[in-house]
Amino acid sequence: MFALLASPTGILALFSFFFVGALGSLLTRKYDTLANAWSSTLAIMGCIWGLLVASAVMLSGATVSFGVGRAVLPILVISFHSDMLSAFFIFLISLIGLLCSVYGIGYIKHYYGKYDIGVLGFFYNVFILGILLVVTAGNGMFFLIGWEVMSVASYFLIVYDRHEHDNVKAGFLYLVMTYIGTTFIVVSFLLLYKYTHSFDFEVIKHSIALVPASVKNAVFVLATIGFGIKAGIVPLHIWLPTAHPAAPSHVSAFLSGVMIKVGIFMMIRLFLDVLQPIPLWWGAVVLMTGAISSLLGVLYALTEHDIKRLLAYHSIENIGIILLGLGSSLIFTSLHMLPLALLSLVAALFHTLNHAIFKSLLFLSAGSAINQVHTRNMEKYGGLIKYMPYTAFFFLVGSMAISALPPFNGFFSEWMTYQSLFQGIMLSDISIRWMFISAAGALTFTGGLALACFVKAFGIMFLARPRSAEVSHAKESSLSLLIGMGSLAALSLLFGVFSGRVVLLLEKIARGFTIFQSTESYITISNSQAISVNNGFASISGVTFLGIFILLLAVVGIVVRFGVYRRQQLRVGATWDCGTDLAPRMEITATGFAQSIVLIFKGILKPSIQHEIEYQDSETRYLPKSRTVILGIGDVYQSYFYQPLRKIVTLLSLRTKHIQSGNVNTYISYIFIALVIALLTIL
Amino acid sequence: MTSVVWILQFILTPALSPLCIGVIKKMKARFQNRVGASIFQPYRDLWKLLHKDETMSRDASWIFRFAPYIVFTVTLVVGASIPLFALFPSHIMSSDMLMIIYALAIGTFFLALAGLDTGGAFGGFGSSREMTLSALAEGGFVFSLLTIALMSGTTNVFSIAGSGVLAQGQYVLPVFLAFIGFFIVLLAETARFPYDNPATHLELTMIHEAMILEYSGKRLALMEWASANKLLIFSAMGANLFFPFGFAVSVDPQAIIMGIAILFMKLFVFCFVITLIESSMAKFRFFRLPDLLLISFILNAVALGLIYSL
Amino acid sequence: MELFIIFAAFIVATIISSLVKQRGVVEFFSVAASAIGLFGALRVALQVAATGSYTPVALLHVDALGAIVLLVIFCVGFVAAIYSIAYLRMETSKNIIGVTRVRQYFILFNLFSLAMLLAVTANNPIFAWIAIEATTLSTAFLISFYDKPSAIEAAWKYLIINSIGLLLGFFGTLMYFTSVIVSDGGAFMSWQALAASAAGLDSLIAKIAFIFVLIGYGTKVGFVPMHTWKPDAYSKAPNPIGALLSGALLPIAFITLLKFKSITDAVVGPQFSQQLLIVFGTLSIVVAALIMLNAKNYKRLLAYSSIENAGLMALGFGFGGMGAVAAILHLIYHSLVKGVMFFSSGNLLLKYHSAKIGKIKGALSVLPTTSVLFIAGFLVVTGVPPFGMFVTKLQILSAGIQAHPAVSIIALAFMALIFISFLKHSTAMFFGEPPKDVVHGEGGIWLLIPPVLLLAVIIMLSFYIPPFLASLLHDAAALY
Amino acid sequence: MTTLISQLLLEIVFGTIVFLHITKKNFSMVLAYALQSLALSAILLGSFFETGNMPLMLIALFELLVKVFLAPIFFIKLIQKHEVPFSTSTYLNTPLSLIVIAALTFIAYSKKFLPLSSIVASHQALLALALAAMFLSFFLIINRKGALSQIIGILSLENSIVAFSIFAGLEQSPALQLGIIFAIIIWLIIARVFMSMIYKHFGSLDITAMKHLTD
Repeated sequence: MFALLASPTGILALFSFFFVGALGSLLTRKYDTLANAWSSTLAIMGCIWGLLVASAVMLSGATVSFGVGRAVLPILVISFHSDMLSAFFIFLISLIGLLCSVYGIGYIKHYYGKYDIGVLGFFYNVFILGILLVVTAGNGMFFLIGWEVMSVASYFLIVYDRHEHDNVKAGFLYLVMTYIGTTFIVVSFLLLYKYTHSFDFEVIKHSIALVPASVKNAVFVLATIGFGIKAGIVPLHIWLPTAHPAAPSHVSAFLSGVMIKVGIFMMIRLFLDVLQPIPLWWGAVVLMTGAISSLLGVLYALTEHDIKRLLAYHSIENIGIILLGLGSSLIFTSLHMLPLALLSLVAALFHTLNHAIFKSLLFLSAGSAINQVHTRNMEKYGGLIKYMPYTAFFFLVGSMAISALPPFNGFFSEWMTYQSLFQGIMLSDISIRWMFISAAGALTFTGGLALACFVKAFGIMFLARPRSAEVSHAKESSLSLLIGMGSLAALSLLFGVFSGRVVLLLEKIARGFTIFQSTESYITISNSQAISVNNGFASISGVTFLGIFILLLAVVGIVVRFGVYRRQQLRVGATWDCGTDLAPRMEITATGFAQSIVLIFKGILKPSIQHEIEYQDSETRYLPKSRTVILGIGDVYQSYFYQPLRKIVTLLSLRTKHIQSGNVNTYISYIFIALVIALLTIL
Repeated sequence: MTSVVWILQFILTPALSPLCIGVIKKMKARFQNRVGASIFQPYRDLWKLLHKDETMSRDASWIFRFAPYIVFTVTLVVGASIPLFALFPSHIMSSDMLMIIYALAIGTFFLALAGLDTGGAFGGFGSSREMTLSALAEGGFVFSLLTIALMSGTTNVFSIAGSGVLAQGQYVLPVFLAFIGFFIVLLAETARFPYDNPATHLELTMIHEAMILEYSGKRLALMEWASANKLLIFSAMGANLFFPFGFAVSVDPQAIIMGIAILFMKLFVFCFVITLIESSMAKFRFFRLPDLLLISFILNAVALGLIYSL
Repeated sequence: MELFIIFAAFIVATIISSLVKQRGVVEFFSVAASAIGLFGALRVALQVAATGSYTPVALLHVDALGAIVLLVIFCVGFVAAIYSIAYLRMETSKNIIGVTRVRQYFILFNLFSLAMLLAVTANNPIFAWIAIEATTLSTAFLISFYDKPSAIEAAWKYLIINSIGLLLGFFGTLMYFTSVIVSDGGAFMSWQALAASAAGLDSLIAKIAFIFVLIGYGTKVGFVPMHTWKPDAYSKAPNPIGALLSGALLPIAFITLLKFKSITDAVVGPQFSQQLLIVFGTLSIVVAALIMLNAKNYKRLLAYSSIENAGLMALGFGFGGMGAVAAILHLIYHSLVKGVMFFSSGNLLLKYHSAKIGKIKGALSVLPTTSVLFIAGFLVVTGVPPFGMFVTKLQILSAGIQAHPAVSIIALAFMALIFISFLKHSTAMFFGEPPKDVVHGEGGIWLLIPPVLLLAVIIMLSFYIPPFLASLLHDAAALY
Repeated sequence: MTTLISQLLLEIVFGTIVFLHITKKNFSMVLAYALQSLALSAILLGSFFETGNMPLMLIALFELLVKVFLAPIFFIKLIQKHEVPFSTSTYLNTPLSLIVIAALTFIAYSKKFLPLSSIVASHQALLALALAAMFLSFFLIINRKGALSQIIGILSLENSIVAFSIFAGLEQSPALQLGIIFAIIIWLIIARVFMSMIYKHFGSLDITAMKHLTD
């Protein structure tokens, strides 16, 4: 059974699940429930099979690579190559896919009758198929096919709720940015093809010496921009906060948790595997973009009061943290300090895994809340914990994990990233050291601000009193949603506490690369799950911390509750409000909560604050009836880079439209001029 | 005998912290030349609060009810995993520098959520200000501990204290800068003077008090005790990590008592300095505090840079 | 033998459609003629795949590339005939045109197919020129079919510009003939004889001749400086004719140009002609991409897309090697997908009565199947995988990156711009709220079967290319 | 036939094209075209007397019939039917277009086009003149605003190409010549039908009215 899984038939069977799922849901379009059942069950079976295949490949360490059929044109060779890294990503995709599909069964119900469920099922399965193709593709051409199938399928998922006009606009911006990114990637593959005469990654890797240094730098810049657009690094991120919220929640969880990681997957494969050896400045660029993306990502998240946009900005922040790990790994490889490079690569992979888990948990729980309250604006929420206790608990777990609080997995991967940055600070070269110091500084501030942002998000959404009537009608979501979220929360805790076991496996995966084949590892895992780095420089253990914490919590609980004095009475009264009657308006709003931080960082964010005051009587304008404050953040990128670019292109196109002036004589003179010019060139 | 040391390590923080608060209050009173309450008054207050009845807001959820237990336990766990009077209980796995910082962050997280939970105006503003300050202070906090960690080649708090590398005069300037940065962060995290006046309930300025405004009875006791513990943790870390002498070397009672005595003396110096600041300085306006925290961050970053260039 | 049957079929169809009054009979004969044409083309293609070339009589000769183009013409022609019936039935039911106009339509349709057949199979350059001239004349009336001032204007411009282009082409052909030593043999100068006597051609004359032919037949293909008639003609012609113009007439002009290119290459070597093709190809892609960005009329959008794809094919042949094979495959895909797009845009026109993009809102809910077809067509024509055109596009570019990196990168950038403008227009048309007065629901089953048929053929060809077609492809590439 | 006579006939062709540029009346344009075709068929007859093969005579006569009689009658009937005596003006006024004509002739004679005109060494001057005629008729099409004058421009371009091919020694086979003339006839009929349609829709033969199809 083991051999069957980690073999070509296993991988092809994996694709067939989603293929059948896609076709089936198209055929059963007429009956919503059947279409939903068919697409979800097929997706779930496909994901389970994906988990089996991935774990089989990871444990056996075998790399499965095989070609299929022969096409007329030589460049289209359908070849698969799934080594350890792609197995890890298959595992990631299948894990999140499984839980999102389980969540989807319940969630899709609210689309019954409004839209065509069969089409949703079709594009959902094609989307997962596209992502799996991307991570298993063996050559550049087949990778691009998978890449665009994934982008187009996700576009149709984003514009699925098409009666909402700004979903369509978000989808349009998404596909335009993705296509520009793909063009960059195609140019970089073409440049590689120019010197190595092949698109196959293995062939390129072995004949990388043929490619001159300047071309390799060009390929690096193009690939970083191309994959950066998909991953959403800061200057290229404008599509992410609009596109992810537009999709149905279980799809936006999948988009945010997995799709943006595919850009990282290809960066790792290209920079660490195919294009080795690499110069130093590559790593520095990736490190700096990571630092900037994480800091700006969290700052923009703080200004948001639309839940899903907030989570989308946090995806940018976490991608920045992953890039910190990857950047330091690139720097260490170029300095030939391979054990440290292995450490930071494991940190990057561990954070990719953790972020996929807790980000999809957050999106799913936000989705189930939005599903009940029917609005994404945080200001309308409040007190949801009394109506939807389970969703609130899962959102809390997600928030603790994303703000890297210890017992959960977020902390341990951020700890690993910290360790790789600390090792970087200990380097001798002064310029690199200061780069690592600034990166570590960015990471610390990001951690603090993320904590503030999620206190705001959780507090405003779930605690205190409802700010709108909608909230009081909310009921707890159905079972399938809870299972989806619950298992993700449990995973988040499990991967945190048993992080030692996970780090060991990730190291085995990172060893898949040729450069790390023989490097001795700086990470040792002791029996009590303690990860210690660089022979004792730093070591933590999730299990002991949790153990001590629960023990002491029990002791304190028992002593205080029963030991001291049992006969206290508990009187439930109203919150202290200096005597006035308690109105929902008195609670703090999301804008109010984040205003102090936004004003502190106003140099970067350039906020614009409008006050609207409505007076009792318009003449004297003395007694204000109501006052509203609107805190707006100008989108710096849109106004200074993308708008002028669009203006230039439209201007150019209007200029060329004058060719079609409508007059026959001018058309004939074009032909005459073309003839004369052509003749003069040769005579 | 080691079990006694273990028990001592666990109970020393909760036991000593109200005393520190008492000593600070006594010295402040002396500075304002009034007699002031006895240094054991905090113990009596805690005992009284633990026995009083409790009132709770109708809107509060389970977070409001469990937050005090979580915040208090976090301070206990952190208190047990930092070097107090002896270095040998170092194999506790949770004494890594980042673990301590992020464990304290759990406390702040639940404290802020509890503040938000009751839906009053004060709690919300308190949490907002608290989160702003803790977000900005974290940079200085991590970097100050990182400086001494990189000097002593490990991030385990016990081994930093025991490494003794600070004793040789080589790193005096970076240690001094790091200590200044750390002390600024200490005042921020324990809501002491330039950031927040612990004695007042004035809506405009209070940060820490605003979050625990709604508590009463034994939950208020736990919260007060937790903030006292936090003060002790920070001053003990400041004392033992930056001035690492006078630790008990062996297990025999005589050395332990000497260790505890030296700890008392160090803490007293810290309390004196805090009281000195509280009595002499006015509380800063809220939007000048980020500049102060940024100074601490820059100081630590310079200290970090200095380590290797010497 | 098959060619004669096809000739006879079309001549009969033309005569009957001019004499008989009943509409049903006219329609039946036209479709039957196209069906025979398709069947005959298939047999010819199989024979050429087997034997290499097919010359039933001295005057007619079909080589590999000719067989492919023949197959494509009649495939699009047959489906266009079926679609025309349903389309014109809808038009007459909305009494936009009378029955006499329909009969005129089918007369010209059959004449047009006849002329195209002759143009592909003619073995003599002058006969090919006369046949192409005949196609121009027969389509001139088809463009002015709706008898509106704008249709007349479009037809007039089409007539004038194409006549000038063909006269230049005629002059170029004559230049090639100067190489032939004067003898009575000059009567039926076949392509092979011309190629054989090319050695005697002076190199400079060969270059000048190729330029005249390129500008001449380039006007017919629609390279940029000479493309100005295309958007007007396509937007005013009835949709099935638009499909034929871009799906069938464009390839014919292209292969005639290629026949002359092979002769010039024999004399002067390939660099010269490849250089010219690259220049015109890049110019076409750049200008078409820029104008497409804010086109107002979706039929003009399709015209610019044809110009862009013609430019890409020119690049393919300009880069040579595997680029040529990919360009021929690209030619096949392009003709088929243009059919899908013109037929689905025809359905849109029937429902919304306007070719303006601005006037079409929420088409996905009004005409679900047609919109899905149009979106699929748009994805194929802009070269989005998993359809075949993505692979051919990248094969051409990877052939080009070797020698002309700058050109291929510019082409790729502007093709991205084309995708963006196509996406902008289709999102404007298909999403959003449909206007109130439009009744929901498809025109009729027969309006949908032709585009679905063509799309099925494209998808089949994207994944599996039948062996005979594959061998035809490689022989054709070897020739040119 | 001596080069002198063919030189003379070709000059007539060239002169008619220059005249076409200058005239304002449609009627005189049609007459000029008839004269041009007459000169061309005379050249053909001349080459028949030289080579003596019968089909050439047939073509010359057929061409005489078509281009000298049939086409002009067609156009004159059109002019009378629609009362369009004056063809519309040109884009460039007369002196400017004359300067352009001079420039184009100079280019045709310049050594740049030497290889083209020296295909048959003896006819070097004749071929250059035919080339100039071609350029001029091309410029005529661009310059004229009337539909009829554009049609006549295209026909004169065709005539100058045929003249060039005769002097370049390309006595095509009669069948091909017939085919070409047959194509020209159909083309004439269609052009005539179109002009009447234009007149029906636009009220005049001035094609500058046709500028609505911009986008």
